[in-house]
Amino acid sequence: MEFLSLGEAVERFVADGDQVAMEGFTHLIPFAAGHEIIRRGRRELTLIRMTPDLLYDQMIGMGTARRLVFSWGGNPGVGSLHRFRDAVENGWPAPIEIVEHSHAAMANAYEAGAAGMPCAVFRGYRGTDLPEVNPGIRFLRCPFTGEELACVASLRPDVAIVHAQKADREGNVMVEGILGVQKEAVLAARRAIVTVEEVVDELGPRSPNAVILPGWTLSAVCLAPGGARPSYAHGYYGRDNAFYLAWDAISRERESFLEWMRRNVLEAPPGEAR
Amino acid sequence: MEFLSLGEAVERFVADGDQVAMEGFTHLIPFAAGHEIIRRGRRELTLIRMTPDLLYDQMIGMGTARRLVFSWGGNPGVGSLHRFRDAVENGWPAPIEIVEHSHAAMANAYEAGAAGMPCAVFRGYRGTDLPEVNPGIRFLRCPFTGEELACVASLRPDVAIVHAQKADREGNVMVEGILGVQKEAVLAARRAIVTVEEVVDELGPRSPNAVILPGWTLSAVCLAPGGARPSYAHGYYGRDNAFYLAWDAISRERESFLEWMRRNVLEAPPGEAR
Amino acid sequence: MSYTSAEMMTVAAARALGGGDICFVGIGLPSAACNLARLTHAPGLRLIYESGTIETRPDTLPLSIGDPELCQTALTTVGVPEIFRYWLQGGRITVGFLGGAQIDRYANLNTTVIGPYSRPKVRLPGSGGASEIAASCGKIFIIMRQSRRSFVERLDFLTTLGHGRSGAERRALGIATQGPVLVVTDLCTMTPEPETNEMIVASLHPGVSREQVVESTGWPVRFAPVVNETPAPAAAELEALRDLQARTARAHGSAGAE
Amino acid sequence: MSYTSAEMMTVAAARALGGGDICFVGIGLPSAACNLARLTHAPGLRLIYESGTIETRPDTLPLSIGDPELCQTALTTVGVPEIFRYWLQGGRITVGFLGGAQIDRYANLNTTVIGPYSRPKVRLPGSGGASEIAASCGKIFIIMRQSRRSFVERLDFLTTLGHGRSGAERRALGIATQGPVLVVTDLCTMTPEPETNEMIVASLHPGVSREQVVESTGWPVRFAPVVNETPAPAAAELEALRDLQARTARAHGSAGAE
Repeated sequence: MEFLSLGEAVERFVADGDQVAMEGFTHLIPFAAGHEIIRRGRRELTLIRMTPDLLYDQMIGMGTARRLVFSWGGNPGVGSLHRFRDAVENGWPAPIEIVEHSHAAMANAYEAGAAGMPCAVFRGYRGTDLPEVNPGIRFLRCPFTGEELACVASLRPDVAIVHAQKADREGNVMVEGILGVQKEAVLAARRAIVTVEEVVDELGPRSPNAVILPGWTLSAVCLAPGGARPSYAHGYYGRDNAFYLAWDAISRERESFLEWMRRNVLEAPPGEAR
Repeated sequence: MEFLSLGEAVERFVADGDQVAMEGFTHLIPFAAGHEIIRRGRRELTLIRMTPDLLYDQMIGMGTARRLVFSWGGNPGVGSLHRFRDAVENGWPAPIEIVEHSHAAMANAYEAGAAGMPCAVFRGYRGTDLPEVNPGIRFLRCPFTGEELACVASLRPDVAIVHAQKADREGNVMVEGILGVQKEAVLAARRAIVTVEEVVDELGPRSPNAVILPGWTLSAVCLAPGGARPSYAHGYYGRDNAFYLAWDAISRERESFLEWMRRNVLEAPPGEAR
Repeated sequence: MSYTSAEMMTVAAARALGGGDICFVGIGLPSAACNLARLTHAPGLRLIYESGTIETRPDTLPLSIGDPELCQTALTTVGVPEIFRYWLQGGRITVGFLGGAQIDRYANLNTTVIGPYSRPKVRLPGSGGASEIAASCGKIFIIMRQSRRSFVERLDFLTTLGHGRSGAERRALGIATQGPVLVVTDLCTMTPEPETNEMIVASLHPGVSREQVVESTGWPVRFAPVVNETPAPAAAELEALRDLQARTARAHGSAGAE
Repeated sequence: MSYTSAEMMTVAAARALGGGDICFVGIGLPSAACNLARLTHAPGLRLIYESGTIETRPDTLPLSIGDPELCQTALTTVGVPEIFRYWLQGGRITVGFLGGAQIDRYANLNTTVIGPYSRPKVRLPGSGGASEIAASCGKIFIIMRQSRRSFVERLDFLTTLGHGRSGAERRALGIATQGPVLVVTDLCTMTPEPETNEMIVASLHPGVSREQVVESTGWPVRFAPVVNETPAPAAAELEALRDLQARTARAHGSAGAE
C-alpha cells in the first residue's frame, strides 16, 4: 500500500482496456476517482458496477467504456440514465457492449471473487429471459438434492476503486454504514484504490467487528475529502438528492451534458468531486 | 420470539433425536444451555459443532448424543477430549457415530444453510483422505474453468443454540467479538435459542454495522448471566483457561467425570453454568 | 376528503401489508406504500431494503435504495451479498413489493427493454434485485399505474417471473413461494384466479368503471365473479401519506420527489 | 546461555518468518513461534487466527485459538466463514504454520486417527482448518517434535496434504501453492529436495548428530549435500521467548501452558 495522490494512483493502477469495478451501493460512490479517470482520458474500459448511476452515466457519456457489466442501470428514484441509454440505444458516443445480470448474481459473483472461487452458485434466474441473452449464466445441479442452481463466473476485476470514511497511517481503511459490495470488490480485484475522507493517526475506539480493509490488501490510499459527492459518506456529509434530481435535465441532451462535464470535471482541479 | 426461562426453552424447542448445533468459536460457548439439555435427559441427539470442546465432551460423556458432526475435537491448547475419545474408541457410555469435516467445509455448510442453499461449494479436501470416509463430501466441476470443487450439503439443524452479550426488549440480540459461525447457525436452523448475559431496554449506541440477530429470527431468548462460563463473553468476563487445563484431569477417568457432572451440573440450579 | 388516483393506489397497496410482515422494499411506489403501512395500521411491519438496511424506520421516503436515513434508522445494516444470501435467498422475507415497466396477465414483469434486447427502443434499468425477490419472498405485491402500454399482451422481455408465460411455471420450476398475489393499480386491484393464475380484477377503485379498466389493459382483462369497490382512502390514511410526502419533498430539496 | 531443545525448535521456526509475511497461525508451537518472530526480528508480521482475528498482537500466548486477547488486540475480527472464504481461500495468506501427530517424508500430516479410521486406537482432533490451510497458503511451515512415532514411513490417515503420497500430487491436483517448504523439529530443520519433494535434513541443531536424527525418523531419512548447523538461539531470542512464556503461564493460571 502506498499513499498517493488520486492522479498518481489512477495513472499507475488504471490502464486503458482494464476491467474496472467502482463500487458503492448509493453510499460512498467514488465520484472523485471516476472524474480523475475521465480527466486522464482512459479508454476501452470494462466498467463493472451493480448500479451504474450518475458516475457511470458520466463515464459512458465521456467515452471511457467499451463494455458495461451491471445489474441495474438507472438514476435511483428519478428515472433513466440518459447517457447510458444513448450509448445502448444509439451508440453515442460509441457503441457499448453490455453484460447484464441480476443484483443477486453480481453480489454473489463479487463474493466468490473475494473468496478466490472461479464461480458463484446461488438460487437465481429461474423462469427469466436473462439467461437467453447472457451466455455467462449457467446452471448446475446440487449433487445432494438434484436442484438446478444458477452459476456465474466470479468477478475478478483488474482494479477495484472504492471510497471510504478514513484510513490510519498504515493505510488500514475503515468503512461504516451501507457497505454494499465494496469489501468484496476490493478483495476480488488484482489492484485496489481507496479514496478516503481523512487520514487519521489511529482508527480509534470502534466495534471489535468494525469493517476494515487492512492496508496490505490495497494498492493505494488517496486522500479525497468529499470524494463521494453527490453520493454521501455516513458520518461526514449527506446525499445531494437535489443534484440527483437535477441530473435528469443536465444529462438528457448531449450538449448540456458535455458542457456540464467540461465545467465541472474536465476543467476542475484533480481530486475534487462536484 | 419469546422470552423464556432456559428450562422452558429447552423443554419446548429441543426434542430427543434432534439435530442440535451449539456454536461459539471458543468465545460465547453456550454452556448453561448445554447443561440444561443434560439435566433434562435429552437423548439420541445429533450434536453439530465445528469445535466440540468441553461442552460436547460433557454432553457425549453423559450420553445425550447418538451422532457428532464436527471438524476439530480437542481441548484447545490442552490436549484430548477424553470423553469424546472414550466414546469413539470404546463406545462409552454409548457408541457414537461421527460425521467428520474440515473447518472450511463446516463454515461453508453453515453459511450455505443460512443462505437457504442445499449445498456449499468451495475449494477443499484436495489430496486428503477425508472424502474416503465421509460420503457426504462430493466434488463438482466449475462450468467456466473446469476446476474440480468440493461440495457438501448445507447444515440445516433442527435447533441452533448460541450465547450472546445482550438482547433488547424486542428480543433483538447483539453479538460482539469473536463471532464464529453463530449467526450462520441461527439463520440456518429451523428453531433458535439464544442465551444472553443481560436484557436491556435499548441496545444503545453502536456501530451501524453491529452484528444483530433480529428477534423475529429467534424462537426464544433466555437470560443466563455467566451462561458461557468457562468460555467467555467479550466485555463481560474472561475465559477460564485454568478450568480448561483442569478439565484434562477431571475428564480423564469416567468416575471423576461423573462425579464432577453430578456435583456441578446435575445437582446445580438450572440456568447456571459453572 | 378528495384524493388522487395515485393516492388511492398507494393506500390500497399499504393496506395489504400486515403488522407481522417482513417486507423487501423496492424504491418508488413500493417504498411509499410500505412506509405508509408502517406509519398507519402496521407499526410492527419490518422493512428491509436491498442496500442492506434491516428494520429501517425512515421518517421521510428515501429517494434511492440507500439513502442515509435508511441506515441511520435501521436496527442494523449488513453488506449486499449478505442481504441477498441470508435474508432474501434464506427465505426470511414474507412479502416482496415490486413495480415494472410492463406486466402481463400472469404478472410477469419487464424492467429490461422495450423492443428487441439487442437493439432496444427503450433501454430500461434491468433486473436489479427483482428476479430473485420474486422467487424468494413468501409472496409478491405489485404496484403499477395501469395503461395499455404497461399492461401488455406479451412482454418484450421477461425480467421477473410472476406465474410464468403459461401461468403454471412456478410449480414446474420447483419454486415453492406464492409469487404475485396482488396487483394494485391506480384503477383497481387484481388477484390471481384460482387454477389459472391469470390476474383478474378483484376490486375497482371508487368511481372507476369496468370499461376504464378494459380500455387500460392490453389483454382481454377478466373480472372476478364478485368485484368489490375498493374502500376509499380514510382521512387518517390520506393525512399520513401527505405528511410523509411533504416531509420527503422538503428533505430532497424538490417538490418533484415521489 | 543454555537452552532446551524445545526452545531451539521454537526459535528456529520463528526465524523463518519475515516481516512482510501474513501468517495463518495454528495453536500451540506455531503460535509460540509466530509471536516470538513478531516480538523479535519481524515486528511487521501479520498474524491471522482461524477464529477470525486479523492482525492480532497478543501480549501473551493464547491457550485456545480464540482467547480474548486475540480479539482485543486485533485490527478487526470477522466471522469464521469469512476468514475461511475471503482470507484463506482468497489467497491472502503467505505462510501457514502447522503441526501434527504424524508426518511422512513428503510432509503430509495426520491429525485424525492412529489405527484404522473406523476403529481407531487413538482418536485425534481431526483436520480443523489444516486441510485447507495447507492448500491455500503461499507456503507451509511445519513444527513438530521428532520421533519414530511421529515421523513415520506411512501415515495412518492423510489429513493434510503436503507434497502427496508420491511427492508430486500438488501439481497433479492443480494446486499452485508451494506446500511445505520447511519442517522444524527439536533436532533439525528439513526442506524439500528439489525434484522429489522428499523432506531432507538441511541443518542440525547444535549438538545433534546425524545418528540421532536417523534414530528419530521412521523412514530412511536423507541429508542435504551440505548440512549446516542451525545457529544457536541468541540471548535476545531466548529472553523474548522466556518472557513470553512466563507472561503466558501467569495469564493462564498455570505454569503448564505452552
